[in-house]
Amino acid sequence: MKLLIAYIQPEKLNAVKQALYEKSIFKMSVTTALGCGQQKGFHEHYRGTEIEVNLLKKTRIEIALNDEFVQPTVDAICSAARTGSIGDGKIFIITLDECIRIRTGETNGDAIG
Amino acid sequence: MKLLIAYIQPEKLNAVKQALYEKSIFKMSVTTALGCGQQKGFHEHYRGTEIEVNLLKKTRIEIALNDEFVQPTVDAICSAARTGSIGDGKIFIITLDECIRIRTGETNGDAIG
Amino acid sequence: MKLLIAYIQPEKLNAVKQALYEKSIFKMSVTTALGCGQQKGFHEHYRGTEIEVNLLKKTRIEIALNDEFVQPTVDAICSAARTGSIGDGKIFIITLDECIRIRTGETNGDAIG
Amino acid sequence: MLLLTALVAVLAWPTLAQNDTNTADPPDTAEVVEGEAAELAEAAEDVVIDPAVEDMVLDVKFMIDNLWILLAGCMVFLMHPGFACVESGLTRSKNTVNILFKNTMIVCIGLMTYAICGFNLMYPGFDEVVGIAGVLDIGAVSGFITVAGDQASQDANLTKAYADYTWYADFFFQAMFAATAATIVSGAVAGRIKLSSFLIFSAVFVGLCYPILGSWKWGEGWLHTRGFYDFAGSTLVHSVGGWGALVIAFLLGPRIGKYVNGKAKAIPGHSMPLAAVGVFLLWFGWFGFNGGSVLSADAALVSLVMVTTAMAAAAGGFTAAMVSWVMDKKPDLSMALNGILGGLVGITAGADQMAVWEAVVIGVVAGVIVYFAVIGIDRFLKIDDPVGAISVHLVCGIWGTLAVGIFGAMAGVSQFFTQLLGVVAYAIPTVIFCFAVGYILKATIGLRVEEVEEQQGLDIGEHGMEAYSGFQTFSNV
Amino acid sequence: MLLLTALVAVLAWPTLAQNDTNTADPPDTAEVVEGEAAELAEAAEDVVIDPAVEDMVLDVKFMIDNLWILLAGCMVFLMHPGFACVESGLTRSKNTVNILFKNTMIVCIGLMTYAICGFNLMYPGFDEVVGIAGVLDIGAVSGFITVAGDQASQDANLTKAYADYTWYADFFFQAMFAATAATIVSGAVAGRIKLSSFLIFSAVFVGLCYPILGSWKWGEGWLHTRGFYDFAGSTLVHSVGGWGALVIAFLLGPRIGKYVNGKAKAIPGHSMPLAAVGVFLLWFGWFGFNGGSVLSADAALVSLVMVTTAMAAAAGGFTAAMVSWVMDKKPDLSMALNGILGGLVGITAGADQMAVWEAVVIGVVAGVIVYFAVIGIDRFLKIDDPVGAISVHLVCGIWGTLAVGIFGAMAGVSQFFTQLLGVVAYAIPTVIFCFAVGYILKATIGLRVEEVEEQQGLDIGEHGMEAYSGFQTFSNV
Amino acid sequence: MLLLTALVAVLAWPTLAQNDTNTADPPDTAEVVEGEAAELAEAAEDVVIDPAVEDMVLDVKFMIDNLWILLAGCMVFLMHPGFACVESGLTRSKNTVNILFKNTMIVCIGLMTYAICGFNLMYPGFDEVVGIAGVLDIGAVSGFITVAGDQASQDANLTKAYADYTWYADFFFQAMFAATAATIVSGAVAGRIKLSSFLIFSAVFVGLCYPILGSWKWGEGWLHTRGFYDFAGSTLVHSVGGWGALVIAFLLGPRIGKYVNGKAKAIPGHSMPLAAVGVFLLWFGWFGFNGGSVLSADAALVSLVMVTTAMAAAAGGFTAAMVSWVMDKKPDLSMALNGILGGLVGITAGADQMAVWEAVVIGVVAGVIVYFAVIGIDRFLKIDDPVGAISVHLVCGIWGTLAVGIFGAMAGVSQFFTQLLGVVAYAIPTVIFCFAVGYILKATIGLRVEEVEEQQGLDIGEHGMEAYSGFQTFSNV
Ligand SMILES: Nc1ncnc2c1ncn2[C@@H]1O[C@H](COP(=O)(O)OP(=O)(O)O)[C@@H](O)[C@H]1O
Ligand SMILES: Nc1ncnc2c1ncn2[C@@H]1O[C@H](COP(=O)(O)OP(=O)(O)O)[C@@H](O)[C@H]1O
Ligand SMILES: Nc1ncnc2c1ncn2[C@@H]1O[C@H](COP(=O)(O)OP(=O)(O)O)[C@@H](O)[C@H]1O
Repeated sequence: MKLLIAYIQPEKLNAVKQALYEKSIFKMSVTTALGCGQQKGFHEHYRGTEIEVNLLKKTRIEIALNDEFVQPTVDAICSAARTGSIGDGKIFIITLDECIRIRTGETNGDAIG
Repeated sequence: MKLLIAYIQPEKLNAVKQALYEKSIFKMSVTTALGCGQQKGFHEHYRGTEIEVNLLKKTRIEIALNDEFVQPTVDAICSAARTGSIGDGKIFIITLDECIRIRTGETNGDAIG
Repeated sequence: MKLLIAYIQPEKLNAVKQALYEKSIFKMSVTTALGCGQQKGFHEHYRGTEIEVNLLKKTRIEIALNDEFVQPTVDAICSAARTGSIGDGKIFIITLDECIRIRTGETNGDAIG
Repeated sequence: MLLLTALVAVLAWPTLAQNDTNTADPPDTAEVVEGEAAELAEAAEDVVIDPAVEDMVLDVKFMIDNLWILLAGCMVFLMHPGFACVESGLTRSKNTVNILFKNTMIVCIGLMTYAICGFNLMYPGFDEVVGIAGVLDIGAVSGFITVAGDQASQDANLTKAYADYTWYADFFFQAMFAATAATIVSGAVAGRIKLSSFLIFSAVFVGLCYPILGSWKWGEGWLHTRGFYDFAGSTLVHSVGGWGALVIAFLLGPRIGKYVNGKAKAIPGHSMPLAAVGVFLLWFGWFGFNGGSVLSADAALVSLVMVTTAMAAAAGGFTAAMVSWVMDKKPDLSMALNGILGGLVGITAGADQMAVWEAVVIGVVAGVIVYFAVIGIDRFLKIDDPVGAISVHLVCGIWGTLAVGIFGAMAGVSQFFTQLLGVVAYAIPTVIFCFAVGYILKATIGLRVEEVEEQQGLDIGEHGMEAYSGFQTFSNV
Repeated sequence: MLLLTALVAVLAWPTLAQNDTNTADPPDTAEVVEGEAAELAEAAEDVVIDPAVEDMVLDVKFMIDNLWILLAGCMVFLMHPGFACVESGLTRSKNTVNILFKNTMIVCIGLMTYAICGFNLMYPGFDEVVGIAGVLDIGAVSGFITVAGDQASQDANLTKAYADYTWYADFFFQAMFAATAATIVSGAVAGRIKLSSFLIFSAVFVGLCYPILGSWKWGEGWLHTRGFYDFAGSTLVHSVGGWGALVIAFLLGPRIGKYVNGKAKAIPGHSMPLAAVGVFLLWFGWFGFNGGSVLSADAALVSLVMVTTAMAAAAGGFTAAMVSWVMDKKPDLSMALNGILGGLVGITAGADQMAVWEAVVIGVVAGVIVYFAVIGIDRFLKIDDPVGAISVHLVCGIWGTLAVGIFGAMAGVSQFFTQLLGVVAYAIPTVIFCFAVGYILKATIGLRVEEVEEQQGLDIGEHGMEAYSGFQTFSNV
Repeated sequence: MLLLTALVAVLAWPTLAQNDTNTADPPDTAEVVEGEAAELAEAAEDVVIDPAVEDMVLDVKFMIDNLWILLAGCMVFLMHPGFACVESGLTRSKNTVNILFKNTMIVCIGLMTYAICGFNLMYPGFDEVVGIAGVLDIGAVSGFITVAGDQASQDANLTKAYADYTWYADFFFQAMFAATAATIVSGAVAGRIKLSSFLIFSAVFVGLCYPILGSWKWGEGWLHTRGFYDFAGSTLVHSVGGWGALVIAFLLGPRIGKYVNGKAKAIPGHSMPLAAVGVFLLWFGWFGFNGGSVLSADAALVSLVMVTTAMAAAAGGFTAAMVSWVMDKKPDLSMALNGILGGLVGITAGADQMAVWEAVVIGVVAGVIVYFAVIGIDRFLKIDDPVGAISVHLVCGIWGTLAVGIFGAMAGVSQFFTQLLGVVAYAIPTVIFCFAVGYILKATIGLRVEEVEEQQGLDIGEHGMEAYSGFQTFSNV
């Protein structure tokens, strides 16, 4: 099992959700985050003073997956979230040792979906 | 060492905290998240228009643990957070390679608790 | 590759960012969290009633790194975030299996930086 | 219906016992300090003034008096958003929509029930209402909403024949007042009461309990005859609302998580700016509440009342802040805000009777009282009152009523006991009424929401919507 | 410039067709119910009163009337923060700065354009403005801002020679009114309109469209002559603003994500407390809006208008809440708030004509209408109106205008058709004007922001700043 | 105590030097434009009017004048929540409770100190206060709060014997004014000042500095005699407050993180809706601030003042928005809001002296000035003023004062230099006073909070509570 963490542009969340649904990935958890990356931020003005915004709003998605779902999920996210410009985001994948459904106590493969 | 990530219903946070205290687990980090799971969401109305709420409020708990604490912790969370209805949440466990306490520079087993 | 998760005092974020920049670590993702740790919280009053604040505001930093960057990053965070008093925070390190840049589809070492 | 009649009969005991004929005249508060109007009248008596000229001048005076009553009514209206802000600010974000909805509905329902029966119950004297058979005479009660639009009745209701102000202006001002009594309850029961039960309670409270009791004093009823004094409603509005808050909060029980192993826990409010803005709006509205209760634009009285109102509020706020600073090491904003409200409630009964320093003293005492009342109710009575409504409105309301016997132009032992009589006379029927209504609601549709609904928040449970969509909030910390 | 002249010419058709000489007198709404002033005058006729004394008394009366107009203007001013709160509260947090900026600028630009040309366009009668050549006579138009500061003109403009109030007070009150028409549009186009286009649209809307059309009735133009009645602007202000909202929202198209596969989706507002406070401010301001439209402090009329305004709002809010409770199972706060506004818009045309129960009926109907209008526009017209501006201002504005022919002192079949004529007469030129301006803007600088800017929010895109810096928000859920 | 006397002596220099006998009469601003009152009086002189009748009419006029002063005082009161909103909106959420607490306390403390000594220091003329020995004569100073409640003194203080308004109304209006001077300081020092130090500073500022300096002009002191003109306080209130803000902000130093390597960084405010609502409340309050400063309900003057106030604000807001649009590519809401306030401060000195177009010009200039002043102070003076208080109140206050010599009925070279004299005469003692008090506080209890407290936010540090409990916020981005 894998745990996939994706950072995407906030405005792409709906598109990504849609793309995942089409691949039958219904479960995920979402948080907001501030991101610092190649997209170095932008310069804005507040009361006439330049303000370097280098922590940009990002949306963080966490999905636990059985191994065979990993590639389709990555593909779905990439295609839905890609605009081609800097700041599109990253996907990180780590190994998930165990997964437990609190309601039933089921574990691992059964619990994940 | 393991890193345990649990998604629970927000209203269960106090109960879970209590249950963990009783098992001498005092340390944890909590964030809010929106979750999408078996609990497909509910249909509400806003200004007469149906609104499908499929990202529900969840609370995310992150706990770093020495291996022997993993099972008691899982048990405590499950018993405290379980209501038996869909949406109770999940626990994910991953391997933690290293743990450092910033204040002292202690590492691993010493740092975790 | 490693995924580093650090919990620090919110007021130290700027200092940590600065320290990481000096080590050429430009990429990170930040969220807010509530933390429960050795710093048992403090007792406050709200409308005359004692209130035990045991979930304190923390800032959570997530950084994906190539292995050779791990130690400098830990050092940088520790030196910038340390005040010597309880509550300074923790660093957790886990193994990162894969990393994908959404914009280009690059993976792993290339994608991480 | 039977039950309702019984309830009304309970409220009516002193009136029935006394068999007074209360006149339909509007109340006159300008009894002590001589006002402009009196002066004008005197002047008119001294020399012979052409009656046509006099009438012309009095018409202009009538315009001012009437305008001031209307403006004061508008200012009192702003107390409703004030309450809405304070109450939602001092509770958790998951109940915000519910509180806003309740406060919005109270204004709407309050205005309508007061037009349907409240206004006429309060002012024509109660004895006209409960006829020989002891049943409600709908005709006499429902006077305001059914007022004819024809020229003849307009003439009577829209000219100075009625009073210093028109009948319509009187209704406008009194109706804005009336709804505040129910709003007071709203704060104390926040976060757990069932919406429908609350709305029904509010309607009967504003439509029956408040006006019938109000008629005892302002409708020139038996307490008025006994010399009880309550300038703008420390007892008639605030204590009555406060008793309601106490009874319903008691019947409901505390919010989940408020008492853990018998120890009170703090449940912090979600928005201090909302709470602070709300208190400022209430303070502003109070200038209309007290200032308008002069019932004319009389320069002397209105000026005096404005000053005493401002000074008592300032003294109350400052004192409560200092007390909390000393007791809890750090000054508590919400206590300072409660202190301001406590000072305002405290001065309300005697705003036209006090010298400046007396107003300050009343405010200082109110500020001290509020602090200890909040803690006492929280810790010892173990009644969960999220916004401090009971401390502010009931406790300071009683203080303000008694203060009329201690300070100011009317002070004296006998007045003190008359004031005490008034406090008790209002306490008993209000408590009985609220218990009865609360109990009936509890037994029928239920008073309190389900546990899971309470934990998720009433916004989702009762309204299916969030107050702060898109914000990441912890709803249960 | 040519285009502008053409537009103005379009607006001018009925005037030109009619060739009436409209007088420059300020409007007199006190035609039906006899007021104080009339009474005073009568009294003066009956007996011989020393003219010096009479003048002295009338000077004092002038002070009150004038003060009330100014105070009413201040109250109307508070409608602007009211609109700002409602509109930002009912939309997403990522567009909040933009909405606040628009609403702030509307007041500033509105006051200035109204001073530059609006006021004089509206009140001296339109025929003086469009001269023989059909072009604008700048001199006549720009009267207010260029008014000389010398003693002579001050005397004429600052004494009771002008009316019951000074010329300056008249401007103050009318200018505050004028800006509200543009604000109505603001809500309907929130979240996608280009800032610069909106500001240009607002300026011409307040500076030309609103005052020229307004002159037809309040400037004693042709509709006034025909007996069309609109006390405080159900049609002149609200429908006109509502048509503007409809046209521009239609030209813009819906927000991204509003319609998915042709099905309407809800996009919840980000702050219900803001929305609720805004509605209370609007309600408060409306007491000045309607009350001030009496154009004197006449006790009878102002009292009546205050009461009808309050009752219609209460009835509207209550009804809309109940309808949403029945239809959607749970009571919707935003609907209740819209219901209050609907009731207020509905009573505006006949606030001085209705008995209390008639005001309640108008409010109840408005409450029902608002609910179904919101849903109808959302689902069937598929016009995306985030705050319900079209339902509240246009639909209830029409209802209120027609209601003058159904209820109250003027009711009658012929009056009903006159009212209908007025509704249509205002609809046609407003729609044409807004289409023209909207189309020109679309063709030149563009009406709508880029897609990515819309998704990130206009706060970042148009202003480079966030409304809630430091708060963790989901901007796209 | 000695130090205090010394400070007071410093403030007293011109008075002592001049040895004028200032009368205790309330100020009369209606000197230039002829008002109603004068007209009435004239009329009364021309023909013989029965004195009884005249008295009756004047009694009614007195009611209106007095009512207006009280209402204006209530409107000024709303400036306090206005300041609270602006200041908390433009700073970070971690300091919100602290700012709200400060603003609440300023009203409370301000009202009380003004009653204890401020009012009498300001109006009976300063020379009565500093007796031969140069020490404070407590009896004369503490007149207001100790005023007897007996009939005799009531008669003198509550009738038209005092002025166009009662002594109480005068206090009410002036006390609301007074507190604003301290509030101005509050914004500039937000986020780092120690609570106790700030409260002490505010008390002496409102209780001593402001009233003593105020007496120079409004107490009919030496600057009044020299012909210095400041209608409603561009200098007396705003510059004085602004100098205080400058001095204390300078003594405090900038917030941590404001200057990094000598470069100014922006620290965005946490809630633009709060800031915007605050500015609207201030604008509304300003109608009372300037309109009430007419000190009667005179139709001509009040109308004129309302219009000039509205136009200057509109022009200021629009201009600042446009300047920031041009300079920074995107229009800055907070600048537009500051521009509105700048326009209001600018018109305050000569609101009764300007024609409409002059008010617009003053506003436009103020809008430009505000923008560059904010940037100049931020970048070049390197004084950290989170809300722009110095730019708005000090810089625009000076501009407005000088503008009286440039535009309007009093314009002229000699008047310009008199105005300049006034500006300087107020600057020197205010700066000295604030430096002295600030320095003493710094040396004793300390001016600034600990670094860690500042970083965690003053809400936790000073009050142990959060403003937005339950919301996930970044407190240090
Ligand atoms: N090494 C990293 N560690 C943690 N988060 C990262 C890392 N690299 C990127 N991110 C996250 O991904 C977001 C997008 O990164 P960025 O480098 O701008 O994207 P891209 O290179 O695909 O254009 C960042 O804002 C940050 O939140
Ligand atoms: N595969 C997953 N990946 C990430 N988060 C998940 C996953 N499955 C469940 N969750 C989280 O757990 C929450 C509860 O899931 P749900 O399936 O509704 O619970 P259950 O099946 O136990 O009733 C979800 O809202 C989501 O936040
Ligand atoms: N075992 C753990 N699991 C998860 N989070 C932890 C753990 N230990 C510490 N933390 C996080 O780190 C923060 C600081 O921990 P604390 O023990 O107070 O620091 P220290 O021991 O370095 O003084 C906590 O508030 C919590 O957010």
